[in-house]
Amino acid sequence: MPHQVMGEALDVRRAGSYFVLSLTAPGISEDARPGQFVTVAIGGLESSMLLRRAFAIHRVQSRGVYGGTLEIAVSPHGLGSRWLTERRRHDQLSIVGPLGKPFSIPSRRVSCVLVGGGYGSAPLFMLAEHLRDNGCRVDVLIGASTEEKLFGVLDLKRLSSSITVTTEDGSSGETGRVTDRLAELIDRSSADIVYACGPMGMLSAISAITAKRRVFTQCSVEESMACGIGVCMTCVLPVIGDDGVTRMVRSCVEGPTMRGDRVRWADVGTIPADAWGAAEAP
Amino acid sequence: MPHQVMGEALDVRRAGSYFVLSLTAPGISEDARPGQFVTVAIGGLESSMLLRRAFAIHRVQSRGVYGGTLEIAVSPHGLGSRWLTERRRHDQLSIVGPLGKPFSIPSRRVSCVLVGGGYGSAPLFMLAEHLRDNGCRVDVLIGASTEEKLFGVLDLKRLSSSITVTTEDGSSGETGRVTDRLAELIDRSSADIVYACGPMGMLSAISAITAKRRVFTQCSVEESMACGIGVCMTCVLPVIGDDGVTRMVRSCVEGPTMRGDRVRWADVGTIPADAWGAAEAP
Amino acid sequence: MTRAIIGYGGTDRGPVGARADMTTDLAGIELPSPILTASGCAASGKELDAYFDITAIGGVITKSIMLKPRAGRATPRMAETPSGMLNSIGLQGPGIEAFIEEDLAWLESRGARTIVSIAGETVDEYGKLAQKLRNVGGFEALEVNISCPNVDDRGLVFACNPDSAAAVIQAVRRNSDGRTPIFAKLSPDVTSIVEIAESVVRAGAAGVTLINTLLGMVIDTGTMRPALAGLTGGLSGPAIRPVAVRCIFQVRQAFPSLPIIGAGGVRTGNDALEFLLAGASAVSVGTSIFNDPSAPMRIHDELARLVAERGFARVSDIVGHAHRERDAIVTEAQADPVESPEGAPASDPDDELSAWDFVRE
Amino acid sequence: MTRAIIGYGGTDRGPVGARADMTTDLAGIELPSPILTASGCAASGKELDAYFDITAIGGVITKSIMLKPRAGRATPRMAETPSGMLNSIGLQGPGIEAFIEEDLAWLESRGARTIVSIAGETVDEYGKLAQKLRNVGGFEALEVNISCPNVDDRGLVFACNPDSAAAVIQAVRRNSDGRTPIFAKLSPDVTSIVEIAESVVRAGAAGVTLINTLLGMVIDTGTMRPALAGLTGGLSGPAIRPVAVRCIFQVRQAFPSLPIIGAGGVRTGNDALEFLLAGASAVSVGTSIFNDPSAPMRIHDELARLVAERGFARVSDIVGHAHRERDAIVTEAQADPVESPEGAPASDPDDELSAWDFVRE
Ligand SMILES: Cc1cc2nc3c(=O)[nH]c(=O)nc-3n(C[C@H](O)[C@H](O)[C@H](O)COP(=O)(O)OP(=O)(O)OC[C@H]3O[C@@H](n4cnc5c(N)ncnc54)[C@H](O)[C@@H]3O)c2cc1C
Ligand SMILES: Cc1cc2nc3c(=O)[nH]c(=O)nc-3n(C[C@H](O)[C@H](O)[C@H](O)COP(=O)(O)OP(=O)(O)OC[C@H]3O[C@@H](n4cnc5c(N)ncnc54)[C@H](O)[C@@H]3O)c2cc1C
Ligand SMILES: Cc1cc2nc3c(=O)[nH]c(=O)nc-3n(C[C@H](O)[C@H](O)[C@H](O)COP(=O)(O)O)c2cc1C
Ligand SMILES: Cc1cc2nc3c(=O)[nH]c(=O)nc-3n(C[C@H](O)[C@H](O)[C@H](O)COP(=O)(O)O)c2cc1C
Ligand code: FES
Ligand code: FES
Repeated sequence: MPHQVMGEALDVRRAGSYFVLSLTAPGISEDARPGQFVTVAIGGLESSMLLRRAFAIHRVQSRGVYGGTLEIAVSPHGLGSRWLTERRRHDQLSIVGPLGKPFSIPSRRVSCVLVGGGYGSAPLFMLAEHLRDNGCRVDVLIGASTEEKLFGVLDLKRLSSSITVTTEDGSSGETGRVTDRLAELIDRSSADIVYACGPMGMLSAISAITAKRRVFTQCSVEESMACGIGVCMTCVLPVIGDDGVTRMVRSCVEGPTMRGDRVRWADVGTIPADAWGAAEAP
Repeated sequence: MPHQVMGEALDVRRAGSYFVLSLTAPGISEDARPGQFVTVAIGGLESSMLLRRAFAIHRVQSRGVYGGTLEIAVSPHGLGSRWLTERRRHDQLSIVGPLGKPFSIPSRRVSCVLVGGGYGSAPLFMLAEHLRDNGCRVDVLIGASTEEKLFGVLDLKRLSSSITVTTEDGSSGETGRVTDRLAELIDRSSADIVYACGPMGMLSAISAITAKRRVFTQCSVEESMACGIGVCMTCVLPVIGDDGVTRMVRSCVEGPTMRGDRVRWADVGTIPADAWGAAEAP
Repeated sequence: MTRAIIGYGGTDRGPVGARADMTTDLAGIELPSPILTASGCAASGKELDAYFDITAIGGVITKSIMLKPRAGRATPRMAETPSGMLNSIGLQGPGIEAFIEEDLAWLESRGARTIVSIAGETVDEYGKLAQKLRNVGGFEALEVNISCPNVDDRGLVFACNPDSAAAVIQAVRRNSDGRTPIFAKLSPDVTSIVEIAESVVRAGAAGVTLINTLLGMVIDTGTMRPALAGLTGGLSGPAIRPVAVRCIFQVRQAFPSLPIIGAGGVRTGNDALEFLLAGASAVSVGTSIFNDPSAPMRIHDELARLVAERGFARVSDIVGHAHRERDAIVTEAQADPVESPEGAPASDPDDELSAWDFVRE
Repeated sequence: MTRAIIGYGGTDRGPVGARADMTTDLAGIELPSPILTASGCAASGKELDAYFDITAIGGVITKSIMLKPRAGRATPRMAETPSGMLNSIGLQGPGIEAFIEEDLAWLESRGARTIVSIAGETVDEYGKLAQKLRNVGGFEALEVNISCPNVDDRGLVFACNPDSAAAVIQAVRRNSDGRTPIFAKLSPDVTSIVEIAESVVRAGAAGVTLINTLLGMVIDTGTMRPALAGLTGGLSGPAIRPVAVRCIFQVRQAFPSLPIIGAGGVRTGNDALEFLLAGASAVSVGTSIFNDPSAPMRIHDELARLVAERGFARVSDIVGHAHRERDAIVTEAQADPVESPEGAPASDPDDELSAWDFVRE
């Protein structure tokens, strides 16, 4: 059950090229599960930006001095996210959440590989804690184009059995991409499941690798969203259902976590001709 | 010569129902003369409010620790002015000024009555100082609907030979309006000139009183302005020129200070049929 | 700006103020509030019911439904614009059968009032939709979204041609029960909105919904291509509000008793009030829901106070009030206790005063 | 956001970056920049010259001038709207004689490039204006503001009827020297902007300016009356930018070699770039000047960098670039060094993996 609340900025701190915002978010932090997200309004009535921005829930604390608090990691990109990184202590923010389908958690003690690209590692913190509490083995693989864009290396090290870091420019860890190391890590850790969060191209490549190895994979996708709550139909992507039929599925309510083998990665951005309700060829 | 600068908020303090903003405004504070105004942008690129808001220059200091600073008195009215009153120390503001025609200053040592309604007394501070420095007698008459809406009573007392205060509800000074006391004050101080700033209705009534007594009057008018710099033609009102012809005159560049006897008060908001360029009757 | 979720009839937390009677008559339907959700911005109400009591507002205008299931347009389907957004959803939806079985059934069981929006690609499709709905009932009114390309007319939008617009409304009227009011939803992208309104009214529309989105486009300066997969999209949000108010005012002026559902950028109770004053009997809230999921309820609440503050007991009394005759003109100068400036000093610029030798420093 | 006033060719203060050659050909006129001021938002350039060097941008499009002096509409003449404003100035101005003697003379002596905008109430008036201007010269082009009510056609706006629009352009062409390019400035308030563009091009316009304001209205909820004395006004500012981009794109698509001056909500160099990509050869800046008096210069500067950053040496090379053919489609997955997902695991939903017993907590 999502909440719509006014939260207060408690702290805004830099982390590499990202900013971590700590917010009070009564109700939301208590209910949040790994892989869910919140949406934040950019400014009040005076703002020209109407659309909320979605952020993966990075960490929550349900009984701090401030009541429930949560953290999000913001990459300063366009006007909206930059506005957020300029918030100061005591600024008020309108927050809706927790939203979306959380990651599925295995009911058995299995071996899990968590892959994060860029700020995509933010939601992996809660997930790693959760999996460890359930007795799962957790190996982490994170990558970015350059060191500054890695998020949370030190903290993730504490939460995992092993951590592998890649950067494309070699400024930290191994030179290359996470996908260069994934197969090896799956084999080394005898992974039963892969969780991934990052850019769509990375998720697509990961799903290809894990499909070959028949390792169950959950990806957290990032499609542009207008509402974040399931009413507008902007955030769709082609997903194969249990019945084998491809549908244009809302990633805000039926995602953002999705089975990697169910998303038709190569067809994202199109309406596949065999999708349910696709127009006949003209 | 106007300047377009980024200023910094040094202080925002309450004064009755108003807020006084102190701003750094290099160049502007040095050049400002009594009766001129500045315009302030409401927010940056993320703002939905494009139009600058005009504020009478209340006080200036050209050699403070911060370089040139200026003060404006803001009445929280709609979204824009309220946004301004919520600024905090170190916030940046885009300021343009000094704009408009300053009050005309007498070249002889004469007796002056300064009338302010509501925040209309804000620009009278600089004017009073100026007139006193020139050896003029200064009597002040200020009024508002209620005590909270009087602006700067104590400071104006120090700058003037006498001060008369009126409130419509009698919460401070005499019960009534400034126009109830003006004739008497003109006679008592043998005023040669009346300066007035306040709502248009007040300026109209004052001009009627002073016209009867043939006392030279300068009013600072407040018309809604889109540009404040003379390029858009939104801020016009009917004014009689030296040649006796009524023209629709831009109050941002040919005002805001205007001779009370030249403004066709009863016709403000219309195009008088005898105005230069008025459409023939349809 | 704390947004409380206040149920209808719930406790006020603000300064106690009177609230107007919000009951609204819309072409004969009685609604507890003039505030509706706009088609395509609330799906079928289910998701929003988590943020406020969906039965407490006037009603839900459902996402335009077509005969068959439809996958819609490719993504990206939206782009944010200053105080607005573009969308090109392409009417993704489950088709009328599934809509009736699931969405309409849910709305009925929930006790919400429903206005069903329908859309088609041919005149015939609209007629079939009306027929199917006639057989099931369970809704208050039909809204006919005619901002769709007409496949029989080189893809020209029905709403942009008075004859096509009329043909659709006639088909719907012939296939519905004659009691259920039909609202034609018009596009502002026309030379004369009054001309289109006239033609749909003649064709049997009980009222009109003003306005659908404006055709717009955004180019992504990174890829240097149109931002939307569908190239153009519909512009909505507060950016278009002045266009909506103008359309409502013009149509109200031309047809003073025609019921109008206003839409276009309503974000606050004050905006809704503006629409009512211009002549709308009801107001639908669209894009603002994306900013504030409880917007319809908040707007209802704000409106109830604003109407009462203006001394109106019933919200219906304020509809079209901006069209009233001018009051006798009383200028502030005349209203002032001070005598009016007789003897016109203003016309005497050459008197002794101007002889004064003022020197600007 | 410090806005430096940087003269053309002046020193860059930001990180040193390449700047594109900003020289622009507009229907045969050579301009040092594609950035112009929009008619009615810069008067005749004199006031703005205090904020930036008015000769450093492409040129000034002057406030539309009429034959006779004109007092304009009653006040209030403007209302702020979300990311925009309404204006109803009513073409206040000194008349063509005074304009030529004062404004045009000043612009010429200052060395600025001028596009003179003219407006009339009859076809004949437009012709007379062209004639008077032909005799004096001193400007680069004519912009014909046809968004004026045609007194000979029940007050219908010239720009809303292809025949009236064409008649005006013919009259102007007949009365001008045949060398000076004529731009017809079109209104977006029409069912088909391409139809109007076609008719003015046939009538002899060298190019079109897109777009003038949209007809809008604001109701003051305090007085409960229209906020503007003229009731309706023209909507401008970033709010309408997506409509402007759409109009430019459509007209460019229909007439790929027609010179277009874009207008409508340009606030940054990025916005100007969007217009160029859509097909405008030059871009005029209007309402944004009210927000930032040095906006045209700032936008020129921002644009010069953005164009260079994209690897274009000349700003003219980017005009219409959003219309280029689609590149061969390379999806990110294919571009990735990892092998592409052959064997389509996606089509195999019933494999052993789904047998896994995941329990949601
Ligand atoms: C489920 C989900 C989780 C996300 N988690 C994070 C996170 O943890 N940290 C983080 O920094 N960002 C995250 N994002 C992206 C974030 O929501 C913003 O979209 C991004 O910060 C860009 O917004 P902007 O205002 O800076 O860009 P602008 O260019 O101003 O955005 C304009 C519009 O485009 C949309 N948009 C732009 N870029 C993206 C993008 N990459 N993905 C989706 N929409 C986009 C914006 O949401 C907005 O509606 C997430 C997005 C989704 C959908
Ligand atoms: C020359 C001049 C001097 C001024 N000096 C002061 C001052 O010293 N202190 C002060 O508090 N205000 C002053 N004002 C009014 C001020 O500029 C704002 O208009 C006012 O604060 C309302 O703006 P808002 O954003 O709160 O209202 P909104 O309702 O958001 O304003 C919407 C638009 O209407 C215009 N508007 C609204 N009310 C007025 C008004 N009363 N006068 C002119 N335009 C208006 C605004 O400027 C804006 O463009 C002055 C105005 C002018 C023209
Ligand atoms: C994402 C989205 C989807 C829409 N879908 C529909 C639709 O299916 N049928 C329809 O008649 N209008 C549709 N509209 C238009 C709205 O109902 C409304 O007329 C328009 O957006 C203006 O109102 P607003 O500014 O409050 O959103 C849609 C608008 C948006 C933003
Ligand atoms: C105050 C004002 C006055 C205008 N006057 C004219 C005019 O005289 N002639 C004209 O062709 N356009 C006029 N316009 C329209 C602008 O030139 C421009 O086409 C429109 O405002 C859209 O651009 P913008 O959003 O950059 O302002 C005026 C616009 C404004 C805001
Ligand atoms: S973002 Fe609106 S349905 Fe997903
Ligand atoms: S406000 Fe633009 S001319 Fe005065």
